Amino acid sequence: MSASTVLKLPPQETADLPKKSYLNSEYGLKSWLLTRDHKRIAILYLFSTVFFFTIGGTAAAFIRLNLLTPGGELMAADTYNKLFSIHGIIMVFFFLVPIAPAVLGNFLIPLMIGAKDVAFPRLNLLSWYLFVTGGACELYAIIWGGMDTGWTFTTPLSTHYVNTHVIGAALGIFIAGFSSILTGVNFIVTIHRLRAPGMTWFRLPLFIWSFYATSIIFVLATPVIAIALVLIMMERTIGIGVFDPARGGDPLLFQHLFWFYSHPAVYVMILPGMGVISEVVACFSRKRVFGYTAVAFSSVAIAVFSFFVWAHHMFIMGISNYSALVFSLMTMLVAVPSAIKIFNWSSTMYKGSITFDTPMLYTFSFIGLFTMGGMTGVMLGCLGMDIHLTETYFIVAHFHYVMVGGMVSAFMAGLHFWWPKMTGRMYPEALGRLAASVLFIGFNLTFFPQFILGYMGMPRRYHAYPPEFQVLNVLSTAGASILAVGYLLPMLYLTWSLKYGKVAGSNPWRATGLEWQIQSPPLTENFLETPVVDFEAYDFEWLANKEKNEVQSVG
Amino acid sequence: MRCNPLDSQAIAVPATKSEIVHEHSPHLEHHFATESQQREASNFGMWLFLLTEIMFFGGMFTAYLIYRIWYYPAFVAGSHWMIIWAGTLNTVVLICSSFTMAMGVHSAEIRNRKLLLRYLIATLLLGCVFLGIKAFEWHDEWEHHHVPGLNFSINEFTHVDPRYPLDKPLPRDMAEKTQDYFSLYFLLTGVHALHMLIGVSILLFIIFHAWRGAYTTGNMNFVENFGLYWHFVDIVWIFLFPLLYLISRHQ
Amino acid sequence: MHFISPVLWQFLVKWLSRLPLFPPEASSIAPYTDAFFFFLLLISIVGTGIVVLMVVSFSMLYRKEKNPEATQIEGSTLLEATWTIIPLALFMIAFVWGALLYFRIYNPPTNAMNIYIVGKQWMWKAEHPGGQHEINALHVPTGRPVQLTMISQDVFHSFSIPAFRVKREVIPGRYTTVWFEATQPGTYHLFCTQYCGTLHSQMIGEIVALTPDDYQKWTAGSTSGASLAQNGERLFASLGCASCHSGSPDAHGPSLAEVYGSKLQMANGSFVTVDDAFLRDTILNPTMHQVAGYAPIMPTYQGQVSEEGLISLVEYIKNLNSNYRVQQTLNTSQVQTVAPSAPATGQGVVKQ
Amino acid sequence: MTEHSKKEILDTEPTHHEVHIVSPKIYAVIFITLLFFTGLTVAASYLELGVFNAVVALAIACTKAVLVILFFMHVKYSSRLTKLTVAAGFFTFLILITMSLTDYISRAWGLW
Repeated sequence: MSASTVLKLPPQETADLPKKSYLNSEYGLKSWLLTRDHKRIAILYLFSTVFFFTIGGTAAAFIRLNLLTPGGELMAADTYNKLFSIHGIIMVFFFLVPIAPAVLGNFLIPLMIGAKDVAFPRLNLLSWYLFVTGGACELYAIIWGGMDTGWTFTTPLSTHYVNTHVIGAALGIFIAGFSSILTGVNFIVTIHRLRAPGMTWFRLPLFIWSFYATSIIFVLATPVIAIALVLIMMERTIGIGVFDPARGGDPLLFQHLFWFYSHPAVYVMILPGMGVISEVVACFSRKRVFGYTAVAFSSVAIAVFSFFVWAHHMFIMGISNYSALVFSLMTMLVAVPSAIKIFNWSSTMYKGSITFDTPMLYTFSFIGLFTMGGMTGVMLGCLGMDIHLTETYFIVAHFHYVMVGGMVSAFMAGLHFWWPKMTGRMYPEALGRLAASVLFIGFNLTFFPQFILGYMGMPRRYHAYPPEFQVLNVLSTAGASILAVGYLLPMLYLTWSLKYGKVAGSNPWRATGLEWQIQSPPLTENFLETPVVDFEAYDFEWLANKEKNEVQSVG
Repeated sequence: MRCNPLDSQAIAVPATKSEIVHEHSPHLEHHFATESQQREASNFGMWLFLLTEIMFFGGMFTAYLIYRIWYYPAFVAGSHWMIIWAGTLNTVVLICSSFTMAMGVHSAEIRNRKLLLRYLIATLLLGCVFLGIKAFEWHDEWEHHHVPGLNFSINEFTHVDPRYPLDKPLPRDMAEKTQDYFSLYFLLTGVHALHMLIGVSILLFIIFHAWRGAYTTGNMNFVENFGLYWHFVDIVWIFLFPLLYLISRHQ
Repeated sequence: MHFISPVLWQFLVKWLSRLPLFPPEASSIAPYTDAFFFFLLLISIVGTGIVVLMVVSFSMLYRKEKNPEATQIEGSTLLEATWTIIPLALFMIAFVWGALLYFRIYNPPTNAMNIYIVGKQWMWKAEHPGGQHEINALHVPTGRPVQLTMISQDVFHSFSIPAFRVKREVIPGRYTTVWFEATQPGTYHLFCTQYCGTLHSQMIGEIVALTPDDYQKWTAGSTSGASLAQNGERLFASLGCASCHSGSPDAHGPSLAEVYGSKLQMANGSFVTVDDAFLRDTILNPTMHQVAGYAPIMPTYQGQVSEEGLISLVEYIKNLNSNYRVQQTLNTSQVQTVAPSAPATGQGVVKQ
Repeated sequence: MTEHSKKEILDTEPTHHEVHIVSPKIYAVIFITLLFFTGLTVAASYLELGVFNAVVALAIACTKAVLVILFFMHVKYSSRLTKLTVAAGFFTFLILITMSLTDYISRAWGLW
């Protein structure tokens, strides 16, 4: 199978990285910290999110270790609660939400639409600083005692019954939220206003469509969690009583406001992944994505519907049963666009010319895991089934299938796919394929047993559990250690490739996007002259002609 | 399948001769092709930011609506302690400031520096007046022990209000719920005043630059966008005023 | 294996014998939930299977070695419509089925026996109408629908019995209900599934389903003397409720005899059916439930009665068939000092 | 996706958007109207209108807001994209309120 690759590298003896690129246009810490170049900001984001990922991942490792034994002898209940709160808060707000938009989106959106930069470069840098400030608040809260509310901050627990650093944690998320808002505003304006001549909406890569949908959610949903967190902070500091049942407040109102953001945020975490998958599937099948418009509009449909379904997190929490009916119905509707996408990606491969490079392997893993995550999501969206399944390990497994199996696989696919564009060098292909397989196996071993645990009723967030659940928990922990290897491996070989990787050339995958038609790594200004687009997205015929012309002109 | 580039609808039209002149305009940032593109972009960005503001206030309005339905008598009683003349005056002040702001943007459009400065300073003063009156009201509420969490007392709701002798005193359980009204009152007006405060600070900055002639030489994006912000803050107040001050004054 | 390492063999045997993969079906609703689950599982497996089949077969058929040149295909409206409509139809079936199940689980039958549950950090308290108290345990008879009326003293908890496939959030300030009918005698897990603070994982207990005979024995053996209604009566007297709700025509408050389940006209013209939640809320927030024809003079008892006390009061009013007993307590309470002695106010966190 | 609706989306991208200068007269008229409505809303709150007190107050507030948005904020003279943006904002705001209210209003319907 190793022969099966689409890769076309320049002759390594003569090839070298371009003399001028965004990486070496300026030097020094200041040139990075004060940069307005969207590509450099993307790299800054990459480092900071990976940093937070390691924190969240370490917390996860301790959680799994503790669950090896039913008695939870490794640590105290309190420590365990803090660890899963840290894991949830860090992974959701400081890894999954920013990872794809802020890293891949920042780097690629201007390149893909033929712009020199995002619309507001200064705001872009500001958003990174806000993110870092929010992260610093969070770290402060963690180091000075942590918080044990879980990432959902359920009132009145978070307002009146815990004595940990809830305010620090909430403040961190509040500030990081503004970073998301600015990123969203920036992307929407960029996509609307800075497209190259000829780049019509229906010539945009599907990547752009899904990031556009993501940005809509950023802009419209994030402020609602901001206000919910402000109310929590006010409640804790001066006791205003809006969520306090003892004073006539309704604690469920907090959940309404919280999930009004946090459900759409789930789509923030998956939509960019869908964009990446569209690009990768097209490139490695050498085909235009099957049903371009359907995929494009399903992204927007997901973004719109995602605002109508939030209360499905509250079916058993004492909301009105009739209201639950409405929300369940909308949940069923939001599942349809995802199904459409899955089928379209699969059929893109039909009559393609498929190769199995690392990004494509990650894409297979995405399609499989996301389908399972999505289907279990439908189970949870069904009112009667939700009663038994919610708040158990079933839901834990479900959202890890979507978030980790889906989003992180997609992110890895994207990272490998555009790594040559970002750095100018290839990662080691054999190691890449190995890591992709290890991740897939490790992931399933970790989270599949949790579906069974969940159906048997093991509640989530339990520090100790009845002994009959032990075997499956041990399996899960074993899987987690394989998963850890699967994450460490790319970190190591990607770092290695920065210096020793093969020189990639401008278009190693022979892909069609505008970003591949310029040198890698790109210039600070991206394009020497504003490109004029006269071809559809994923037009491999156009690419073949172009390559032919280049050969002729050189010859 | 191929399209002629001339069919395209996208915006960044390649620089034609007339625009090459603008290319070196000092206001044009490097990544925009034309000034009108830059202006459109910043305007659109500002609107998107205002959307987030709508949703930010939206969360509080939702809370307000729910508790108002639940605890209507408490909300009526709480509303009767608002100083109606101060609220009305503040509404008028804010509308005036919106008008002067709109006129300020207009003066920037016609590139009249003096007029622009005059209107901006008027806006600034009106903004400060608004904050002053608001501070006076808050002080009044503090005196009456109406600040939840800090010095709240339900005394004045369980007894007959001298200013509304027809009002019946609230039973204890409902009087407790006036806290919810005042929590939301302070939250909404507080966040609104915070927006005003931010607006006033930016206005100072703008006045300084306008004095140096920054916005009357063709690049008025900043003033225009600030105008949008200021009007938005005005709109929020337009809703806050009837919702907080005017619940059943007739009773 | 046991030739290689007997210890390892023992270990594996012990483990595998301890590896249940499916929870017991011990309530009348469980088979329905499981049937629905298997339907959903079937859809999922078929759906995932189709996707996997497509991906795998296309990977084999059209890999580069076999098919060096891709054939460009724009899309197909017919296919798009197919994989929009078929999933949509399946999801709609799932939705209707799920909704039916949901209403079945959350609508108790009228003949259900009622048990009160109070959740607090970090224990479950059960109050049987006969006066039996239990902590972190619940004894129920098989073959008889049991309705749980639940409330929390502090934060959100969640009452979950996986073997019965029922779960309901227990929230502060409001009654929630769930019901089940145990079918198999046995001991089952009770979990709190909503994260509720430090000892969340210790907020567990046992559901003991007993045959009706055993249940009779258990109730007889563990009664604490006074039934819930009798406790309520005592509280009713000591709080001075009887002075207004005496049932006499000139009383300040409405008569409470047979008020439970009746339809009352409120002062604002609406009609309300009296249920547990209504009774509880009227004691705490009387002004919000003003019955037509009476002056709003009832004081609030917020902070004076514990949740258990409220449960006793509710149970008492529920079983109040005539005003005779009320009159009786009125006579005796005039002799006693009227002091609102709230038992166990120190338990919940009651804020003013 | 029909050609027609495609065109509609593309239409929100004006190639040449002329800046429209609103005359001060319009501003003044709007200003007076806003002041008038402020007086009206205060006066209306002193009348006994039952449920309609809230309706009238909100209707007046909405009218004022629309006037400010259309004229002071130039939306009347702006591109379709801006109009769409404003509409999207208020639409999401309404979703938040109405969908939350579906819960709060129907909670009392059943016996749970």
